[in-house]
Amino acid sequence: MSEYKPLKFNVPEPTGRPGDQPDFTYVQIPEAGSVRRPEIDVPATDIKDLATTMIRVMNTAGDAVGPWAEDIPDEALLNGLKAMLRTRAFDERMMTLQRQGKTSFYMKCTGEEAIAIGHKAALMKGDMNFPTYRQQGLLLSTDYPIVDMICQILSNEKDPLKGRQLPILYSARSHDYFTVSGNLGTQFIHAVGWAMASAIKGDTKISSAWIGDGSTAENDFHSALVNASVYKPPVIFNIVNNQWAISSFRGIAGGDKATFAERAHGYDIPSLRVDGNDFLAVFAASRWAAERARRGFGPTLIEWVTYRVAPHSTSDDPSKYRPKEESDAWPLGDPVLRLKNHLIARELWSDERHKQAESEYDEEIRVATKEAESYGVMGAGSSPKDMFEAVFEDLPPHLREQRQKMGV
Amino acid sequence: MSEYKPLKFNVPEPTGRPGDQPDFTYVQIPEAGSVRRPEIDVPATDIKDLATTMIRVMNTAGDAVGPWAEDIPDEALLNGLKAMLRTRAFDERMMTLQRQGKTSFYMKCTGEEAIAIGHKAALMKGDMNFPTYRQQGLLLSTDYPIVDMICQILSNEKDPLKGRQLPILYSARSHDYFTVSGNLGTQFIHAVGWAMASAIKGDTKISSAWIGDGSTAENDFHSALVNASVYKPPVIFNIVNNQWAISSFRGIAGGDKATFAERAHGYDIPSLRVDGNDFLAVFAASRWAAERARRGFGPTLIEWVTYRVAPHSTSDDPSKYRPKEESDAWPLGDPVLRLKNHLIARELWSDERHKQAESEYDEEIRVATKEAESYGVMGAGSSPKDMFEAVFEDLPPHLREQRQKMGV
Amino acid sequence: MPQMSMIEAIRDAMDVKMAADENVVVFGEDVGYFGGVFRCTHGLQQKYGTNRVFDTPINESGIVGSAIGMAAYGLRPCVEIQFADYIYPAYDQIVSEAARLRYRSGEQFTAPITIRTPVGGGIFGGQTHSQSPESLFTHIAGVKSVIPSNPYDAKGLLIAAIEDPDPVIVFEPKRLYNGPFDGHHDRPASNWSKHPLGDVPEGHYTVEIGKATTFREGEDVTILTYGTMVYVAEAAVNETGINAEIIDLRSLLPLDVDAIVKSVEKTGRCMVLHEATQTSGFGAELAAQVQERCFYHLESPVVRVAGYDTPYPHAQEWDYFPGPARVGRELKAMMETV
Amino acid sequence: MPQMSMIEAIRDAMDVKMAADENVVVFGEDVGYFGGVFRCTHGLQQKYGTNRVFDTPINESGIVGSAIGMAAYGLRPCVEIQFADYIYPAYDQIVSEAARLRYRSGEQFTAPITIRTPVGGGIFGGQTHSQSPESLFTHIAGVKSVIPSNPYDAKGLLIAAIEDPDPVIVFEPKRLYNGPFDGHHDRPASNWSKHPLGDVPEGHYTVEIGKATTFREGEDVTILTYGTMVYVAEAAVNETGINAEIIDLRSLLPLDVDAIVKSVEKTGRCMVLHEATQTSGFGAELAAQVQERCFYHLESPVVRVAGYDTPYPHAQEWDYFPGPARVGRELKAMMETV
Ligand SMILES: Cc1ncc(C[n+]2csc(CCOP(=O)(O)OP(=O)(O)O)c2C)c(N)n1
Ligand SMILES: Cc1ncc(C[n+]2csc(CCOP(=O)(O)OP(=O)(O)O)c2C)c(N)n1
Ligand SMILES: [Mg+2]
Ligand SMILES: [Mg+2]
Repeated sequence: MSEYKPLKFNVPEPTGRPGDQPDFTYVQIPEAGSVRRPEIDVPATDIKDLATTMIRVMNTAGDAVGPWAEDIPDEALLNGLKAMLRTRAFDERMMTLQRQGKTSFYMKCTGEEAIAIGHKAALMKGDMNFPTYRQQGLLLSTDYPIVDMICQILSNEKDPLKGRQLPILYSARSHDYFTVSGNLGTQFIHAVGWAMASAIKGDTKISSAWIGDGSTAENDFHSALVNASVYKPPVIFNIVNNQWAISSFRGIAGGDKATFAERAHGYDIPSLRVDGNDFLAVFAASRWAAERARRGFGPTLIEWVTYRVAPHSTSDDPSKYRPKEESDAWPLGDPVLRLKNHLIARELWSDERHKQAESEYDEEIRVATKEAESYGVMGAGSSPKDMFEAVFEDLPPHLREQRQKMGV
Repeated sequence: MSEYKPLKFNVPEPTGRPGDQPDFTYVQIPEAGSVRRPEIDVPATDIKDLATTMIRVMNTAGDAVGPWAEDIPDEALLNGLKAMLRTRAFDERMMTLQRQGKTSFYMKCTGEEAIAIGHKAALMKGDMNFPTYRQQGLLLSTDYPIVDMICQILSNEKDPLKGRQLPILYSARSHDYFTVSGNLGTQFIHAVGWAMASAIKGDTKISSAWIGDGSTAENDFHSALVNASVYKPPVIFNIVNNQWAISSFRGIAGGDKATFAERAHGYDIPSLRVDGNDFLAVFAASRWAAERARRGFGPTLIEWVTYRVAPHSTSDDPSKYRPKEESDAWPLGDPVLRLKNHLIARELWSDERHKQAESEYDEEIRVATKEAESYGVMGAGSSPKDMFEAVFEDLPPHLREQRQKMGV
Repeated sequence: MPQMSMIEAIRDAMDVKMAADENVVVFGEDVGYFGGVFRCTHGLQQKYGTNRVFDTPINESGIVGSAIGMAAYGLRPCVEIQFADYIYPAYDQIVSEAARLRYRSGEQFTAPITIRTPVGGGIFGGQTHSQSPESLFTHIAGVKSVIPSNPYDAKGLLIAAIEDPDPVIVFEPKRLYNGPFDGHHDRPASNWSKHPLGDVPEGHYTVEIGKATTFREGEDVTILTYGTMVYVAEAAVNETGINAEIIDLRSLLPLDVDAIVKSVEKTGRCMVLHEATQTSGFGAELAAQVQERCFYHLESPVVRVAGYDTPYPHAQEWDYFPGPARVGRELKAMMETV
Repeated sequence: MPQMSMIEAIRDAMDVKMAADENVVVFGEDVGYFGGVFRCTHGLQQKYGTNRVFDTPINESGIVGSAIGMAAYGLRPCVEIQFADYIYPAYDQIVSEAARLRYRSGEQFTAPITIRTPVGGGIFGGQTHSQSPESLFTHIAGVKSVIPSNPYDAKGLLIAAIEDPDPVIVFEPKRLYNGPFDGHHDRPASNWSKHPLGDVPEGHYTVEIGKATTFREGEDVTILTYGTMVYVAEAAVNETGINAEIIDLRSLLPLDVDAIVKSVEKTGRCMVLHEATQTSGFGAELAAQVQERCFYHLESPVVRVAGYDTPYPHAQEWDYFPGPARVGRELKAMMETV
């Protein structure tokens, strides 16, 4: 046996850093329509191949093709596109608010809009989402009051969360939107618990858990999958793989060689890997998983392949760690443009209507922002009294004492 | 679309409970020699099949067959058998000590001896093991002083751990045996860190991490696999699947449908599933993984399929939760008998020598026990002064004060 | 009235609540078929089925995390962490999630969960079966912490915890499961069947969270304590003849400040006594509050008697454990201070 | 002498140690290529390579757990937890493993690791970017906790921490990274370049772990504090004109009891001041010790000024933060007590 050579320490590197040309050759993109669509009662072991391919429905011509091309009502598609436009308009306006110093912090979902919005469209009222901070589409595709969202962002007197929580960490039980945690990954197991409860009660509600590629590294990713593996509750695990976690690329989460979708297999949980910029694919895969869950066939994990076009947050500058042009080079395109083209191809939409819709949402959000600002910005209007409330249902003596001492 | 039926909550059940006949039909046992043996530089994706089968070398006739049948020196095999006998003798004697009230607690590894002992034989001096409480074979197959082990169990004046740690949670750096934690799963990531350090330093040492089937559910199982997935350090992950975790069967850890070996795939880590009661298979698989690690090809996960013949610990009574005859019905047999038969078939061993060896080890351990007992039992002989030492390297003022006040 | 051990009382509390409220579910490691390593859930799965009483993976974060999700759904999970020494993997879920859910969600989501966990030493269990981590939770805004010292309180507090709209941790002093224990480990163990506090009413009753009880009335010094140490304090009092008032706090957060102040104002001296390591133990909070609130009544400093600041040792358990001799010595010393 | 911000001083400490000792490795979330979200490790990967400075998965337990394994091997890991609010997933590894390795292994294995983590509020960071969890660590036997309040101490303590044979947590008050902050958030921010404590020697020096420093001498009352609150205390003193002695503890465990006792015996009064929530905060330990050790010198109760017992709110930050007005009010009140 030969001598052993010194071991080497391996630290994976992304395909590009500032100054480099973007290189997305690692993204293997199968033809739209080429991936099979199994029955919803399929065992996990029979669809392992679906974790390493990519389910896509829209082809380059904008047509919906293949077995995942569902019969979606026109209305639903139009709503999807509109919600994406609305979300994009919202994100832009909120960035402006932050730059104006009216809020401290904001996070955009640019380029990822199809995922939350397409998924939400496939769920039913009462199905609870356990989102991260980048699923504003779950709210913006519903009738949840935009003014309330902005008031939360401004932490003003009408903030539904009374100034207690950071901007964008919304909570909207009425709209099946679980309170967003600032701690990564913790909500994944909450979604499992929620789904277990639905099964325990013999209800038909399902839950949908959200996590980023980077955050799959957190330990509660495992607690969620282990429990789902054991109790087979009606939960959908959504991994939004937008390639980056602040400055770390997906390889630092172990997602370079194996796909995130493959994580499910060791837990006997079926998984799909889906083009997250393809609204039709998002909707179809979500409906499949939701139906599977609701019919009692248990959890599904879906890896949504997408790209974080925006900076991580308003505190971040991605030009420090990735090629400037990377987002333009992203091979799966812009979800808004792609659905727009599809709808135009189906003669349900036009460039004019698109422009018009853009300015409508811009206007809607401008007006809502104006109203929200009138209730205060940057925490103004919040009440110190609220600080002591809701720690417990009833104010315990020591908090009453502290509040009294403060004189509020 | 039809109405949805109420969801059902799924709690997996083992194939037998007290009063039932044992049922091991779920254990699929391929013929010895039937599983292929890939090269050590194989990518994880190319050997996924090895995670759902079972590598076996000894056939029913006691012959070593197939590609995993290695050329093992006779001496190594004889040492392996002897170490297993020694371990079994040790376990029996320690149980007696516990029943005599000389120690509070003991845990046997009966039926699982081949795993730690065969694995250790495949490692080199300087390769660190990060064991759980059931790998006493890692020490008992070496020249680690038995008296020291018993003194640790008795927590007496010669306890190398000075009475500070529970019985059996040994620590033996000199013998590449990391301090055993009472907290499950935590050591898995330590092993990864250790292996990362070896790679960072450009050394050739590897590490070997140990965990039980039940404990794979702990979150640090994930932290270990994620980090191994990223940095590809020279670590072997050993999962000892002995079917039970106290009263919970492997299904409560999510190991009923998917195998534990399959957990590795989502992390791009190759894995093997091995008959843990087949000493030859244990040695061969361990050598494969160790060579792979040491040659810079990174981590391997091995699921060792075995059965916990013993109660969980001296505090446990398995007849409360599993069929009484289950251990007799275990289809992979007794590792000691199987290696014995193999060695007899190879004319290296005989019934007489076996009996003789049994009584030799019995005697060795009897004598060692007697010596150890002379240093005190059940904590006798420990020094209260030691209680304050080794919290930090230097005694800080507050501990000095506390010790002084105690007057020691 | 039925006579119950603390284990039986705890089991009975869950039984009463499960019978009355179908949203109460019980789970944890080995709590289902087997009924728990301390047998606290014995028989419950048989009675209520696997839908409501079940085994979990060995993943404490998952136990608490899934309980939070269930609670958000509307259930009332009562979970077991097998030993408090194993609660740390669940620490993030308790601190960052359960404790803050109500606050951060504008009360849209709450976490009415109960976490039962055995604490304390005296069973020769070494560093991983003996810890008393209560002060790591009293520092966290949004969780309540209680610790009963007898079967009656154990049942009443556990029912109150399950009914509480917020997360409650019930620390169960494992050394008291079968009988009161005064620290004299070398004497025969006594059991609850011979003790008045082993009288446990059938059916529903609660012990209010946030209320202490005077375990022994006295005039000369107040001993603030809880759990196993209540009996150690009693033994020390009997052995020294010092007429101490022993307050069994029962609830650490919220704390019964009125009961504490009343007693210390009467006695003018105060000892705080617990098993947990001293530095930043709950005794620090008690000492701080007593001197804040009763400064002008104090004739001598508040004295803390607590575990030494080391990991819980194994062989040296009875040197480590703050037993009646040590407590008695400290009591005498403080009575001599003027 | 070079003028450094606290960020630069921290970076320089790592640089000095990495240059001197090839076993020192630095890692954490975003600390590698990017140099840390607060830029504390900026440039180190370029200088020392990915073998010694690297990004980690977003898994705090893995960061600390792998550091323990590396330390057992012989390295000296200095890791970053991006915000102290995210340290809880690593809590089990710190408490059950790093803190106990030496003890339980008969000193065969030790964990000389340094955990750097930004703490404290004042950056409008809400409940997950503002916490001060130090007392959750001072309760744990086997870890040391330090918290510098200026660039000089930051560098000296961090070097001492990396050289320490045991695990040390370095809490970095993030509000002080760029300049001293006295709680007057509405006034222009100052920065270290204009402050004498921004003078940081080049090369190697240490600040001894376990030693406090007198930040301001005074006669009438002792303020025990650390981190950002040192400057708040100073502001309150200036605004009230009360001649307080301000002790910057710097090291919480071990604690410089002698310095504390000396000062309180001189002044006869004591305030303890910190950002963390009050109940079971480190102030409880301080108050307990001061009354234990200085009882007969105290003219009034030890007063605690601390964060309210709520999660750290977002919009109400300046109501919550114990600023100079509140501190001043409490100072005046306690000086009026006889
Ligand atoms: C427990 C915890 N650790 C670290 C952080 C800091 N942090 C916030 S977002 C983030 C990156 C997350 O990346 P990813 O999961 O990929 O989501 P994305 O931002 O790409 O949507 C980090 C490290 C945190 N919030 N919580
Ligand atoms: C963190 C933690 N949780 C729970 C326990 C209690 N406990 C000790 S051993 C055990 C079962 C472990 O089963 P497994 O991993 O299958 O190992 P085996 O005993 O079968 O060898 C449990 C639950 C513990 N020691 N640590
Ligand atoms: Mg991401
Ligand atoms: Mg097992």
